[in-house]
Amino acid sequence: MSQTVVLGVIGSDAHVVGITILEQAFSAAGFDVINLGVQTSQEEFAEAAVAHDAEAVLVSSLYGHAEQDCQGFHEVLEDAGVDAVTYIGGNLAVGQDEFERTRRTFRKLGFDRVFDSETDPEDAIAALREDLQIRPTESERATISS
Amino acid sequence: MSQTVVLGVIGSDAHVVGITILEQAFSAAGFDVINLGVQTSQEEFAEAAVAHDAEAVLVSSLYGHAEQDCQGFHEVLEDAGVDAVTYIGGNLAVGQDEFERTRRTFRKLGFDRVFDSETDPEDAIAALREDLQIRPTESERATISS
Amino acid sequence: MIRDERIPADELRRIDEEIRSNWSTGDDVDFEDAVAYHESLPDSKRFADVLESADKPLLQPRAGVPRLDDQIELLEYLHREGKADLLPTTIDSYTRDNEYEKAQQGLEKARETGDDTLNGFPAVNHGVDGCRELIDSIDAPIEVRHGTPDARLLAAITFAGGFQSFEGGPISYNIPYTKRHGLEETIEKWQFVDRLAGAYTERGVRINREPFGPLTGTLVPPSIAIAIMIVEGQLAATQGVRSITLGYGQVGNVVQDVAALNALKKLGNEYLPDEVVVTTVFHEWMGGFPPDEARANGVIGLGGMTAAIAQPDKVITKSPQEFQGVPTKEANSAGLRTTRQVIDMAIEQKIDIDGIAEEQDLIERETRCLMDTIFEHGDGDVVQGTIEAFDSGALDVPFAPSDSAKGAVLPARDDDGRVRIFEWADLEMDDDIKEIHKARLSRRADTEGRKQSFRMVADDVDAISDGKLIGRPQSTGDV
Amino acid sequence: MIRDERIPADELRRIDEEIRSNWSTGDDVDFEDAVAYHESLPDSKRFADVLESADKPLLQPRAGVPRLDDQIELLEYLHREGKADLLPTTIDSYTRDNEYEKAQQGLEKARETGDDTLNGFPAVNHGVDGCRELIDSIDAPIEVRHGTPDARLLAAITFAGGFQSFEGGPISYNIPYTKRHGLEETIEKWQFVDRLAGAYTERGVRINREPFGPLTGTLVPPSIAIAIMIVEGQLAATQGVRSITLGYGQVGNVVQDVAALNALKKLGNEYLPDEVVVTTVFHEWMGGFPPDEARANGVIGLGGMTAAIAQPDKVITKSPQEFQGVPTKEANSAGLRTTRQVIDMAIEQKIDIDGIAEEQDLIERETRCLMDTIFEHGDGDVVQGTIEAFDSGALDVPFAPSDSAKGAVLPARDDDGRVRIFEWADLEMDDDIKEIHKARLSRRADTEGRKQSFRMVADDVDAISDGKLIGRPQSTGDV
Ligand code: B12
Ligand code: B12
Repeated sequence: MSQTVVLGVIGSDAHVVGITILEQAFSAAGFDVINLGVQTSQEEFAEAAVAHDAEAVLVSSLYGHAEQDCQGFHEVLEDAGVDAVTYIGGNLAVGQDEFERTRRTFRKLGFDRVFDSETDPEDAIAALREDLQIRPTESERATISS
Repeated sequence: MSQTVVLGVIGSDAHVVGITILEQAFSAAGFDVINLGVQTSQEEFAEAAVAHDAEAVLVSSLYGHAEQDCQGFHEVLEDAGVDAVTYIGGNLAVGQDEFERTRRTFRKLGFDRVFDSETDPEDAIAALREDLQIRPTESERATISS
Repeated sequence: MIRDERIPADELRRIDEEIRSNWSTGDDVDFEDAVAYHESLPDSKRFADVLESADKPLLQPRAGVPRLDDQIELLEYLHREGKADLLPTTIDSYTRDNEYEKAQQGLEKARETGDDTLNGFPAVNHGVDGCRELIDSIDAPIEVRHGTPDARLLAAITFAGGFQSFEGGPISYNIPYTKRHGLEETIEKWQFVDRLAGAYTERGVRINREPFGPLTGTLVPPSIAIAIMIVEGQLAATQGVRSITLGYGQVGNVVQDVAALNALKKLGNEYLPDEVVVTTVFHEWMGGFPPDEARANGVIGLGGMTAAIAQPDKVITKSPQEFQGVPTKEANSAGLRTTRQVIDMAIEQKIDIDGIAEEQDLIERETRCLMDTIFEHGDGDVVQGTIEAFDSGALDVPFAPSDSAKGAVLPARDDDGRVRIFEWADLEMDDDIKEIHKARLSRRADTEGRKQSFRMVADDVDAISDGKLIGRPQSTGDV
Repeated sequence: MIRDERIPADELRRIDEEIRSNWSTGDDVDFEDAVAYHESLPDSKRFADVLESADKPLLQPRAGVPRLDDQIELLEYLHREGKADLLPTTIDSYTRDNEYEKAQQGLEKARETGDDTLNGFPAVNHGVDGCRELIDSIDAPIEVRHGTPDARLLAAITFAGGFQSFEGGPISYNIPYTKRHGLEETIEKWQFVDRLAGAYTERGVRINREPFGPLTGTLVPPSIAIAIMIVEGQLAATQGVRSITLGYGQVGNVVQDVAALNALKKLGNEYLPDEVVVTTVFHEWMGGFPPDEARANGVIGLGGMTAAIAQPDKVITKSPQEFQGVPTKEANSAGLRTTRQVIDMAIEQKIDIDGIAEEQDLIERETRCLMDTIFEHGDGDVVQGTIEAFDSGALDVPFAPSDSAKGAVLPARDDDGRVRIFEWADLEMDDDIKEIHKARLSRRADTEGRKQSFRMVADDVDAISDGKLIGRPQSTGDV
């Protein structure tokens, strides 16, 4: 069964090369990729995730405003009823930041995994495969949360 | 009155380019330069200083063994009856040392001034002019030390 | 229908007033007062003059921080320690989106907490006085560098604030920088920017304009970049700009880069009116950098070497921290000094490389094809031609994120590392030229024993950051 | 009278026993056991094979610290983080003076206090076992690099210790490195070193020998360096060495450097016997470096670029801390990676620069003049010829500190930055060649509006550390 991932660059960031490579890599790995392109709003991510019943939402940000751009993102997803794995990757802080601090920041914002810009697409694919396998199915989750 | 300086590279150091430049600069500035060349022993410095009644002894060292090479140097000079201004310059420590530490080391060994390898020959010449003027003459010194 | 025509004076005034009401600081702009301020500036701050009279490539870094005092300190540092000849002020991303309110919040946060969450200097929020304080503090020309599709208010404020150079253009700050802005819209907005620069120029204050040559920074074939530079130069000239610096981003192949810079200069002078002084700027590698400062210094070294051979009027330097994020001022200065050392050691040498004339000839022919198609698409009007040519795909930019460009053309390196076109899509080009590219790329495919595919393009995108020029398949490398 | 003749086997044994008694560790050398040890080494540690079979320039840094464990750690680091292909072990200065007692004190002080007052690895004091521990620990070939006039004991111990490459030679480790050693003396001593290497070679253990090409590192005219390389190659070949790496130090003019490396390779192969495998090594700029790491990276970048074009078999890299002192391992690795990046980005490019063949031709003619005079001085014997030619000044090295060379020849750069000879003194050279140099230098003098003088030489000595290639007078520069 092929699984759907929604991919895009958040905020007013226009760095497109990374997601172009990611789109190709995830497609080649057998995922259905919905590429929203650059300058995608939180709402557009949520809508696309709903519309395509996405298993994962992959957010990219390169230009250094990721933190502001992602404030409240997980509430927007939740409000739209999206329950997908969320990853963020790219160049997530302004300046020469230490990555561990950055990771903590974005984990707190609700992302399941945080990737730096040295990430090989293969690593993200491996991680997603793992995460999607260990996730409970819809019905299991219903039981747990009820 | 032209004043005599003895110049050489101490120890088994063979870096000759620096003293070649210095010889030319001090000569051009009106000093009589006795260039002992590279790999000059403490004794050779002392002998030359005596023989030429030098006002200054300029020691160069580039290869990183200056500290060992200069142990006891000022005693040798004193024993030979040399009473000249002593300078040392070049690359005086092994590795990436902080220069202030190096300067203290060589001041303690008895050198009147310590120069790093960024030194412009003109600066050394200016310093020497200053030091030779403010030095008391032979007879004054005799009075003072008696 | 928008055309390549000069905005009438009354229309200029109308738009000027309109856009100045977009943010409170717009009120402080007074044209006469601004002209007087520019006239009061010493020669050393006159951008066009300093650039045009230089006898060797001038160096300029990128740099912008939110707070005024920090920006002054930063530029002073780059001038003093980096020995930058020309200075930049890079504008933050909110300002580029005309979100002055968000920029204001970012600026205030920066002022309160000292934490810089803005990625540049919000010049609109600093206003005319803030800009002048910056200009007054730094003894060198300063350029506004940004990436703003609608830069009208930014231009009005920074020109009045004493900046004499302004980067960007309707294509080069649209196609690579934004998804949704139409080309017609950005052309209209940049006609105002150029017209305003022209108004200063008429009064003797020559504002230098610099179209952004590297575009997406990623394997852009030289002829595409040059054609867009010429178009933006023409648009600016029509509005009265008289000092134009055409840009080009290094692709990493020395012969192709030197040929491209030669072609840029030659065609720029040929296509632009005589009254325009054309200069060129070379951007050190604008694509992905190695995640290692030492290797990044190698990339910068190759850039400096190329600049020493091609001798553009200006070089925009990179820092060894390019991969990581906005560089520290020390790293930024280091990039400047590394570049300076290479240029100064190599520039007096006679280095004539074989094949440059040939490659230049190819680039010129390609560029003329593109220019011809633009003129044809617009029935002689470059504005309409540009819009139509992008629309049809006859003109295109690789990796363009914009909806206004097809972004369907794909580049790949040939066996010598020169950027060729692997997927033409609808790009207009003579067949014999296409054949040349095809032959070069198939030679590479043969060398590598693999088919031409997107995989090759992806490998080329990563190659420099992985330490090579050409993205050879991992398997063939036996080292 | 010493001549270029192979040392007989019994004489080899006699000297071997004699020199091994100079320090306690000499006892542990056993030739048969050493051959067996070398045979046990994996292919990846066979220096000559790795070097000769490489398909791109291999990189090697300089590095040596007193303690064995520190040296292992250092080399592992340079291999892992610097991606060095070949590793060095640089010997300390006391060992170079055969002052093993002083070296021992330094080593003990280092062991006790952790303070490194020795400037290298005292291999004699570490002995055969210490060397083998080093060889065993590092998965790459390692060379002994030093500067020792009498390196017989060092060779005996390091060869037995498993090193398969040994830098230096009777001229190149005499003239630039020491004041008082006679040439006859050093030739005799290096005949032993080469003969010992030849003895291993006969047994299938090809010890690579590498004459030190840069000499004084300071504006050495290429033909002088090449002639000395050929002489040392011939002396080594006579003693049975079969893997010889001829060296050359970058002068900074790309055309001249590429031409020189080409000439070195060509003449090396021509003058040396067929059974010798000749490889070349390019040393990144060996003169004074800028007192600034960023600028130093520019110098290294130009070195990498030159290597990419000339494609020597090996490159000895510099670090950005060259000016300051012995580099940290991080800086040393950085120099390697910067060089690697430039080479790998440029090496697949076809970069044919005009004028290389012409310059190469000039260098070859000059070298032949020097070789001819050497043969003539020695009535066909290269040993006597070398001694006599240095004695008469027909062969000379600029800035030579040695009493064995006149050190009267003075170089200066021409207007293009190529190193020419300004003061010939007694150097043997055809008049028409002298005229070429003279014309080139007078063109420079014209450009600068000053007379040729020692001042010009001094300015050239400082130029690269001051950020330029050519030492132009301060006054003409208006920047
Ligand atoms: C090319 C480039 C540009 C081009 C972009 C063209 C385009 N439309 O794509 C241009 C020149 C237009 C540009 C503009 C700007 N840029 Co820019 N740009 C770069 C550069 C040099 C390369 C980016 C790139 O394409 N890399 C190649 C791709 C393949 O790699 P990647 O993008 O990193 O993506 C990979 C990984 O990060 C990861 N990844 C990315 N996202 C995600 C998401 C997930 C979920 C996962 C798992 C992985 C992942 O996988 C990707 C594929 O391998 C980088 C610096 C660098 N990296 O060397 C700066 C850089 C990203 N840019 C930067 C900046 C500041 C800007 C500007 C604001 C500056 C300006 N002065 O104009 C503008 C912003 C414009 C805007 N609105 O977005 C900064 C960001 C600073 C920070 N984060 O602290 C950088 C780091 C440069 C720097 N050192 O200052 N830029
Ligand atoms: C050229 C050179 C060589 C040549 C020397 C040729 C020769 N015979 O002269 C060769 C290749 C032979 C060589 C050998 C070695 N070198 Co060396 N060499 C250099 C280099 C690159 C340049 C030196 C130079 O000529 N500079 C140009 C002249 C004009 O400048 P200068 O020498 O610094 O002199 C000026 C100032 O220092 C000052 N000054 C100098 N002395 C004095 C004295 C006084 C009183 C005053 C006021 C001023 C003053 O004024 C001078 C004129 O402007 C330096 C690094 C650098 N600086 O870039 C390393 C360097 C000095 N060498 C070094 C080393 C370690 C060696 C070797 C031990 C290494 C080896 N592996 O072989 C051997 C030592 C051999 C020996 N027995 O001495 C180290 C020293 C390390 C340290 N101090 O911590 C350096 C710093 C390189 C490094 N980073 O590792 N070297």
